[in-house]
Amino acid sequence: MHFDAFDRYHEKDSFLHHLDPRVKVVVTIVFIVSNALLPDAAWFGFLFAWIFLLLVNAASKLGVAYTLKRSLLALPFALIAITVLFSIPGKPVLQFHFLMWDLTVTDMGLLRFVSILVRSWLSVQMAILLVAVTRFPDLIHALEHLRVPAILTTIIAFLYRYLFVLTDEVFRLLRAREARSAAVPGTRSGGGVLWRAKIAGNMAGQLFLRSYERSDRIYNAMVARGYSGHLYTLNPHEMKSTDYFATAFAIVVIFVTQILGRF
Amino acid sequence: MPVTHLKKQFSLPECSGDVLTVQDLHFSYPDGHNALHGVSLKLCEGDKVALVGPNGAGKSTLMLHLNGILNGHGDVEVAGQRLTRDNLPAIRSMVGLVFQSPDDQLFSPTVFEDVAFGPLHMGLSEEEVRARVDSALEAVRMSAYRDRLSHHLSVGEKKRIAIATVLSMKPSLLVLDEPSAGLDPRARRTLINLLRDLPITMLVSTHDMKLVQELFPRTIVMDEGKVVADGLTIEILEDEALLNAHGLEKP
Amino acid sequence: MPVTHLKKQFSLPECSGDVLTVQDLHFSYPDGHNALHGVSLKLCEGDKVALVGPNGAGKSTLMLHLNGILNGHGDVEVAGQRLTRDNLPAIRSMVGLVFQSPDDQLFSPTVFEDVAFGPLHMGLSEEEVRARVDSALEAVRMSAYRDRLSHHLSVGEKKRIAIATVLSMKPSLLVLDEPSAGLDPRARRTLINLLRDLPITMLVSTHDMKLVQELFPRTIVMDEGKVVADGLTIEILEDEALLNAHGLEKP
Amino acid sequence: MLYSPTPMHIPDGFLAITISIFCWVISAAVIGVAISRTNKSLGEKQIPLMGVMAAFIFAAQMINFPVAGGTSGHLLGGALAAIVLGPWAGMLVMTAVIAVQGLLFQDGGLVVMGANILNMGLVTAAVGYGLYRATKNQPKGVRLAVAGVAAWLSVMTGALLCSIELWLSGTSQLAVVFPAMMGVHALIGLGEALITVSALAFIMQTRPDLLGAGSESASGSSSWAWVGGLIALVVVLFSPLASADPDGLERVAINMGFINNGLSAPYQIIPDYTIPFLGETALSTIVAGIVGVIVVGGVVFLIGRGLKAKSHS
Ligand SMILES: Nc1ncnc2c1ncn2[C@@H]1O[C@H](COP(=O)(O)OP(=O)(O)OP(=O)(O)O)[C@@H](O)[C@H]1O
Ligand SMILES: Nc1ncnc2c1ncn2[C@@H]1O[C@H](COP(=O)(O)OP(=O)(O)OP(=O)(O)O)[C@@H](O)[C@H]1O
Ligand SMILES: [Mg+2]
Ligand SMILES: [Mg+2]
Repeated sequence: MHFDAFDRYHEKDSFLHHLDPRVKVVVTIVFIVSNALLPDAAWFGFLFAWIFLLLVNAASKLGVAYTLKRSLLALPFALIAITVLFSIPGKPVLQFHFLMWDLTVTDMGLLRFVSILVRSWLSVQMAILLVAVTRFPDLIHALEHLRVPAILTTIIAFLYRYLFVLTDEVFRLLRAREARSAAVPGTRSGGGVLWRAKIAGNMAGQLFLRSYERSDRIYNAMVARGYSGHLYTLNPHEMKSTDYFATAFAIVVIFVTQILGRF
Repeated sequence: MPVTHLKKQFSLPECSGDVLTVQDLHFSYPDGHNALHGVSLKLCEGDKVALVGPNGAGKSTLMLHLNGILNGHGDVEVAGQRLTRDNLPAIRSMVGLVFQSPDDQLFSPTVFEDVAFGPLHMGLSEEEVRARVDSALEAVRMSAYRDRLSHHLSVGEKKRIAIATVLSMKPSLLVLDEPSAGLDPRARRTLINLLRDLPITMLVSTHDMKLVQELFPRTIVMDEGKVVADGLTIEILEDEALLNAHGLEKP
Repeated sequence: MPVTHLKKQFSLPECSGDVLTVQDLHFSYPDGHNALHGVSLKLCEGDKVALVGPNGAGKSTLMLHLNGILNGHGDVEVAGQRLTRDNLPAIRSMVGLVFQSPDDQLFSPTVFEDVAFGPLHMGLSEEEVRARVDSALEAVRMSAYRDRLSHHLSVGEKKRIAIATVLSMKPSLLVLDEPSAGLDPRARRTLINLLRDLPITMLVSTHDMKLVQELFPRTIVMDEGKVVADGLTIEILEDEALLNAHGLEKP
Repeated sequence: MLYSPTPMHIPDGFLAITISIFCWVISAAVIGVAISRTNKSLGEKQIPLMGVMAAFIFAAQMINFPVAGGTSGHLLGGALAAIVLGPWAGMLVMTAVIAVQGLLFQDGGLVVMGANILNMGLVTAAVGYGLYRATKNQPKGVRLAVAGVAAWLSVMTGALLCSIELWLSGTSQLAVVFPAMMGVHALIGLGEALITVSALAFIMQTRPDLLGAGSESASGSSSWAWVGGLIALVVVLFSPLASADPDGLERVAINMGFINNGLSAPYQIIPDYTIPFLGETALSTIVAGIVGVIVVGGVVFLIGRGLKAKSHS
């Protein structure tokens, strides 16, 4: 059983795939910060940011559909922002009755709501592109270069490696439970909610012990190869001139976005 | 390696009341991998059948279909009932599936709770549950382990408890995925004796050709999602060309 | 089971420069379990030795002593150097230990990082590390896998990479704990060929008696924390009384 | 797919940049303390242990149990992680989990990750561990019961913070987001409590040494009981207050200048200072961020010093 479904990296031979991971991480973050800084209803800014996104997408050879499809992920969260439609004073554009409330959508409210959604939608697509064109181990290297504390990057590296092993284990546990979730026709089956919760808790406990003991074995394997409390890694990345150019270009574009967003 | 996948026909004993019928089963994993291409087989009351084949042949995938954990195209019938969404829970009480790693099977702190899971889920009464746990543990000769912590048992002991967890559901068909993997010779011998003595129809996938030779009168060979041979074990083990073609070895 | 644990003496080839000497090693786990009661053995340059015995015999415990992960009472000497706290790093570079589960051995995201781990922690230069990774992958015939992600590999591939992770440290002794467990016949065959061709002293624990017969001229039998027999494999495999007493079987 | 996002992972775009930066600062400071504490207290085994435990939490979040009508209970794991690994290690583990969920699965944004770490990783660990730590010498039944309450409260605390952040960002109205988030998480928290308790019971039964004296679990100092208790108290007091009079709170916040009743320029902390082409919003945002950084950094630094001094004495 393989949970390769977790891998978001898409092998392609594109400009973006060959870019230094640090550049990709930094540009992604600056882009998202820039979106957050754009005022509401900064349509030119949003448009320009989107054009930049499409450009980046083109440089990734993944196709627009790739990011579009995945970008809907954050959509359910939009529900949380729905109240701004009604709560911000402005000209009423729509009035309707819902259950026991009379609701009025205002123009300002609508602008704000759409702005929130657009910001989120643009940001999430850039994040999607980032992991689609960067192998996760390279992403971890980038974080190391960017001075994220070593202990965190190491935990993340282990997490990434054992994510697959442990989710396989969980999956097998769930399957074993499912295989024995039987019923006799005519009898009420399934047990009570508390009992079912207890079984789930047992599975978590079981998984914990196995993970704990596994970490002991891993430690032994590390010690056997010379580990003594300090981790050494080779950082295989070097910034090339294209990397610097790409960074400069992206920063300029994002700066222009900010200016456009304020007209 | 150009292998012709015509199913070899070997002689098979006649049988009446079928415990299991699989007909033309096809299945692809969500990632598109085509794991089963039209598998058909029949098991009769009391049959003990080995399922062999190289890694990735589709043995485990087939087994997961037998109680509806996976759902391919084609027919699976257990004791005459066609497997559908509605009778899934009922079918699950008839097909006892034991996976390779006993650690996955044993998710409760004590042996008792694990063996009781199936019967409890079936909604049986407390006495009935207790009676079933006792007789299941009896069958695998682990009655003394009833209140032990599963976590501290040896692999061989865990394997036997794992079998008890499905025996307590009184299945009419026992399906075991690689039961002997990782056992030392002594534990393996104990397991072989146990399987030999259990009076129940079983289908057992394994890489252990010696186990096949000793225990199973009939063998099914799978490769690349198909049944490539089905017949008496003694005949199949003599067919070196067949064994070599499918990455198997004579014991 | 009253078994007399006198060490059986079989004929052994003479040897000069010892790669490994263990003398009267005793060890108890923190919970009080006495896992080793006076183990003594010697390996010579080029020896390929099987270590067999039932579950719980102490094989893995012994192996963990060979590069100082565990510390019992008694002497362990590698290439003439007595293992002490001070020369631990040096000893660890000489003894390559490969554990049973390759998932525990391969803890880095990519194959390259895993194989480079040992050399990096020996403090070698970057070029030297790269050269060693390449030659280790070459030795297990997995050069093409250098930049792959470990979790994408099959069990057989993982096993071979696990061996490469210690070969990159250029050990003078390779210690493998149950290398063939869980492999299908084809992957097992590949592994056997690999081990046969590696020109290095090795001690291999296993339950796979057929592997023992095929690959190792010499066998050491352990049970209950002691060496109960040590000698030529052909002689040991003929001694049915010995095998039975220690839960082993002739292949 | 088994892996399903919970309503607490805030995506990018939903928080104001000020709030995002503010949360990042708090989180970074706490993580900094956690790193220095774990470096000291745990041996060299900590690296593989915490790494595998992070994977464990991630995987354990997939274990579910059917409740009713197609819904199911899950684990978030902050309380459990802190209880079994100790508070600091638990926080680092949760940080790694949330980072990977954001980075790899876009489950939660990158710039708002500070907030997500704060809500789901840091306060959950503090509350969960703190209340559990208070039961140090109690019998097993009491410890488990308290652990259950702690797990439930940890989820509620996270939800509370999450709704406050959304509200202060002008993304939703307190009167709506607060009861919605707290209501949903009161149920999610029940699943959390049940799974946490029985997982702990399982561990107590099979490997009591992992939760006993001398284990990582016992590594947190007793002041955690105060920290956890205090946060829990705030939640317990604030929640009725907020549900009774959300509009009142909103007025208070507006008066204090935290939010501006949703007008198009929401942050006017330093209203007079503008530069022509950046506009006042961006600048005041940045300045507010810097002020926040300094204030919160100072507070956390002092707390960290205090805790350190206490545990050394
Ligand atoms: N979850 C999955 N997603 C995609 N492909 C899968 C999945 N599980 C198995 N496969 C693939 O399906 C094929 C059949 O796998 P299966 O596990 O049934 O083989 P098997 O005969 O049981 O092998 P083994 O002897 O190694 O247990 C293999 O190629 C395998 O890689
Ligand atoms: N961490 C531990 N704590 C306590 N006892 C242990 C520990 N690890 C192993 N033991 C016990 O020590 C004994 C020797 O175990 P060991 O793992 O060395 O056996 P083995 O010969 O490798 O067995 P196997 O063939 O099953 O791998 C066993 O009785 C085992 O239960
Ligand atoms: Mg299989
Ligand atoms: Mg062992």
